[in-house]
Amino acid sequence: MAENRSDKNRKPRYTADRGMPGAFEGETVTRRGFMTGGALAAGGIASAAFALPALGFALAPMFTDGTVDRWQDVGPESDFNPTAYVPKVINTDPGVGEAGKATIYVRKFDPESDKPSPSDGGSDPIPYVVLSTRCVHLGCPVRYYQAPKRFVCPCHGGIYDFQGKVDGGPPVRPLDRFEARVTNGRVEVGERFSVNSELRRFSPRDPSNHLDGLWQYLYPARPST
Amino acid sequence: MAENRSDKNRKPRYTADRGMPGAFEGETVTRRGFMTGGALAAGGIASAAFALPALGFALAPMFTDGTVDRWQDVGPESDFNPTAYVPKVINTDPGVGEAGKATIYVRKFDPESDKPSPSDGGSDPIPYVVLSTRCVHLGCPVRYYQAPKRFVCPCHGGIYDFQGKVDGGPPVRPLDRFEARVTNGRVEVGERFSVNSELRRFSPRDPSNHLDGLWQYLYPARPST
Amino acid sequence: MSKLTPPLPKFLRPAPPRPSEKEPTPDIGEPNGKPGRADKLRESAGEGGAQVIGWLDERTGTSPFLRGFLFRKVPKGTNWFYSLGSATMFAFVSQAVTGVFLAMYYNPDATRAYESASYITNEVFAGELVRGMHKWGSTVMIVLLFLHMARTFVFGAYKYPRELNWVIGVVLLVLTLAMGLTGYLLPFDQRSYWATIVAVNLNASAPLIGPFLADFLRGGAEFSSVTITRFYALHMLLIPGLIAALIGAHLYLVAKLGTTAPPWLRAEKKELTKEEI
Amino acid sequence: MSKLTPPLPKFLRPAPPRPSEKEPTPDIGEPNGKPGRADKLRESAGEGGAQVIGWLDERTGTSPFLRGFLFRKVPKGTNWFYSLGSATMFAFVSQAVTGVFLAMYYNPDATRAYESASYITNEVFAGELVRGMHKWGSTVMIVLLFLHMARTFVFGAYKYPRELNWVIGVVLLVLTLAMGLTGYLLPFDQRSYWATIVAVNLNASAPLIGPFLADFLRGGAEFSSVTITRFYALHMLLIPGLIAALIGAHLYLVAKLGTTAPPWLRAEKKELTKEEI
Repeated sequence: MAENRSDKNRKPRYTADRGMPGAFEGETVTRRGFMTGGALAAGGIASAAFALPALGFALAPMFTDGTVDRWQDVGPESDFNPTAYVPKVINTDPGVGEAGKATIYVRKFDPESDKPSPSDGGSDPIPYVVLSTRCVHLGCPVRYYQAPKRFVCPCHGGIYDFQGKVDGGPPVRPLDRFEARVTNGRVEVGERFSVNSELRRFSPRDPSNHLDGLWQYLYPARPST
Repeated sequence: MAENRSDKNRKPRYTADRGMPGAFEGETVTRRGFMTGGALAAGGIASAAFALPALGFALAPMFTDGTVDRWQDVGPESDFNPTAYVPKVINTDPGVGEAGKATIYVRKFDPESDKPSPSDGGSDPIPYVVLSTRCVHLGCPVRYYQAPKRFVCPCHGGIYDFQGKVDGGPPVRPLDRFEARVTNGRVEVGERFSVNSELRRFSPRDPSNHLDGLWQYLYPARPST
Repeated sequence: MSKLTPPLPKFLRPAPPRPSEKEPTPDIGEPNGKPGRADKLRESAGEGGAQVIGWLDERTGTSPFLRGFLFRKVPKGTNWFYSLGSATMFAFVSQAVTGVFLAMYYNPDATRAYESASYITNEVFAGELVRGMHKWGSTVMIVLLFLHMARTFVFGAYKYPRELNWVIGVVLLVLTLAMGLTGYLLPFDQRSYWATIVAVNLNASAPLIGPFLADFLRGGAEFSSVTITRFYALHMLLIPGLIAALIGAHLYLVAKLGTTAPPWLRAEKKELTKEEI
Repeated sequence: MSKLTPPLPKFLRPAPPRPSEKEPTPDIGEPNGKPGRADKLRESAGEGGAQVIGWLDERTGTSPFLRGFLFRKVPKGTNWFYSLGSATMFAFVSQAVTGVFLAMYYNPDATRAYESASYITNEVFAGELVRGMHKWGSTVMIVLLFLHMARTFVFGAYKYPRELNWVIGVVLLVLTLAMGLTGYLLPFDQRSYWATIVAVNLNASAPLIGPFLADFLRGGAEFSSVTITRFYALHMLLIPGLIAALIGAHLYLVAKLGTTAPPWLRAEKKELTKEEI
């Protein structure tokens, strides 16, 4: 029997059987062992009591929704057309001054050429194509050139086509987009979202995160989004 | 002779006399001693080379002139009279927001009652009495009450009279004053200065620094002022 | 090695066993049946852990030190009061940990400090708790420090050969109070601001060095934008660095010199000696 | 004590001499003339110094340790390359000292960081020098670290029993590079800003943990006002604390295990052994 064997090979179960002075009958844990364990447990609980909230405090931003639920006016509808992008500046975080400003490119949605449209399930297509200038390779700002109708990133030579899809270089998915709507004849820009190479819509991701095929499971979304 | 005595009482002067193997003639320092000294000296020089500038960098504000050479408008001459103080707000350091604002009390100089005047040697008396609200006990803000014509500090009960002289409580000298001048009918306030109980003028001092009698030598002025 | 028989060249000889690779002494008898699967797992897991610890121990030699430290003899009569020193150190560690995390959100700028402190309290997850731990923990640390000091004084544990440790402890007391002073400014509300003004002017009241001390603390003649970064640098870097180093020296001396028995036991011993006569 | 003759009560007996109070052994003969005044001063000064050191030494027991550390035997062939480790540590100390002082003026706020960095450079006494020392010192430290690592590798000093010290060294390398990364953002000019954006997104490219790592560094989904205080806290508190602790462990192991001889001497020794045969 395994039980018998282990009884034979190990220390006796009861402290009395080990010949300890002052052992009580039926006592299986030495008092030193009990005190050591108790002290370690108490110390562990005390440490966890301040370390866990502190850790949660430091790590919380990883699990909070970073999207800003507000719409920013970027100009009247007459500013934009379907054949050329217009640069506009929006503010992603008013708390950091100049660093919080971001350039975006805006043009009218063209139902002919813009297929498929990154719409949200069955809803209407977004009436304006609003591209982020953040290169999805490593986050440098891309620039739009009208003559070749391409976006070019100065850092490592990423090139995107007129729809924001990758045309060359290291980027892993098309440029991020923004929600857009028209209110009283003025174009308003909302939340950022990411798209994969088929322009399927995803929650906002970091640059360098793949979103095609199996890759999308290796780059998880933020928990709360 | 002292020389002979010390030769006898100490180690012999030459390493050869101490029976060291490989000692050179006339050698007074062991090579180990020389290397140790050299290493310590080199380490000391290297440490001083970065520690001294760093210390100077940290301590520099102790030796720089903190006075701001600018005049701030506090209102037209018609705002003020010789019998009551008017509170005004000036900005001592624009970089710290609200914390850089300071309240001062301003009234017209009265040649009859304001004797002696804290003038700078032989020059004309300052045409306006401008008192700092910084209590010279420990720096709390004093408040002026018109009925008793007194300034009262809320922290430890220091009381000053109409001229800013100590009338009771722990303060060690009269309230600090500011330079004042009139330009195009408007009153302008300049540098702070401190006065002792005879209203003799001193460079600006911290609260709690005595300026009378021998005390003034125990609380030195800032080096560059 | 023997010089008589020509030995193999060194690279062909078997390597001498390293201490950790020596044959394990078979203190566990040969099992008389096939060991159960769970048992085998448990055994190999235990052995794996023991091997890792053994590997580390062989290279660091910590086990004699740890054994000496954890199983050292303490005087008869050692009681709960002897834990006040460890409690103070634990309070310091707690302050250090919460402080590092608070620094991730705090902004030592006169126009932003209050805002960032209130952001910590109201916006960040568990922010109120962590800031509260840091705030009240500072008080706890100072209370524990004074209790520890009182224990040392009342038990006469500052006497020869422990004078140096008392001196280090007093320096630690002063540094801890300096932490309290510099930390008080950081929330930058009205109370912080005026308390710091008063504290700096108290420093200014010392003859001869006073004005220089105040100028050093303020970073200039007036309370300015440099003052709060300076207090922050003192609060986070200079003073905690010194405290950590001195706690190390303090602990080294405690470990080296041991602890004293309570005075009543020493008195008993004296009486015993007299009775023996 | 003898139990036959009734001894004096303890408080009446003369106290036994403390070790430091023992009669000085008269290795200096009795002067045959009156000592000169200068000599006397010099002697008493020397004795005073020796007494202070003796007092400290009696309570701390540092002198055996120091003697063992400073006069330890080193292998034949120890050369200038062996000073690369100390040089790296000196570079770290220099970074720590200049860093503490820079923190007295630096303001980790997105709208004030560049301003305060340029205030340090242009306004404060010796500011350009101190900031330059910190900036270039970081490069010097990394160069020295790699040279030290190359020395260890080429001399085979990472082998048994020093594997653990190599592992600690590699962790120190990673932490030092992390210091470089976090420090690069702090001046907050265009170069800092974009370099940090790229570096954080590089971290984001790791599968599974990447997005979390990037969010941890930024303190959120976007580069925000929290990012720069977070980088500052990592740069000043968390990483330097870990580096200081690991340098302590590294030095402990060096002191414990000693240094290795250069490989060519070990080769010589091998040949000697062969010749002896």
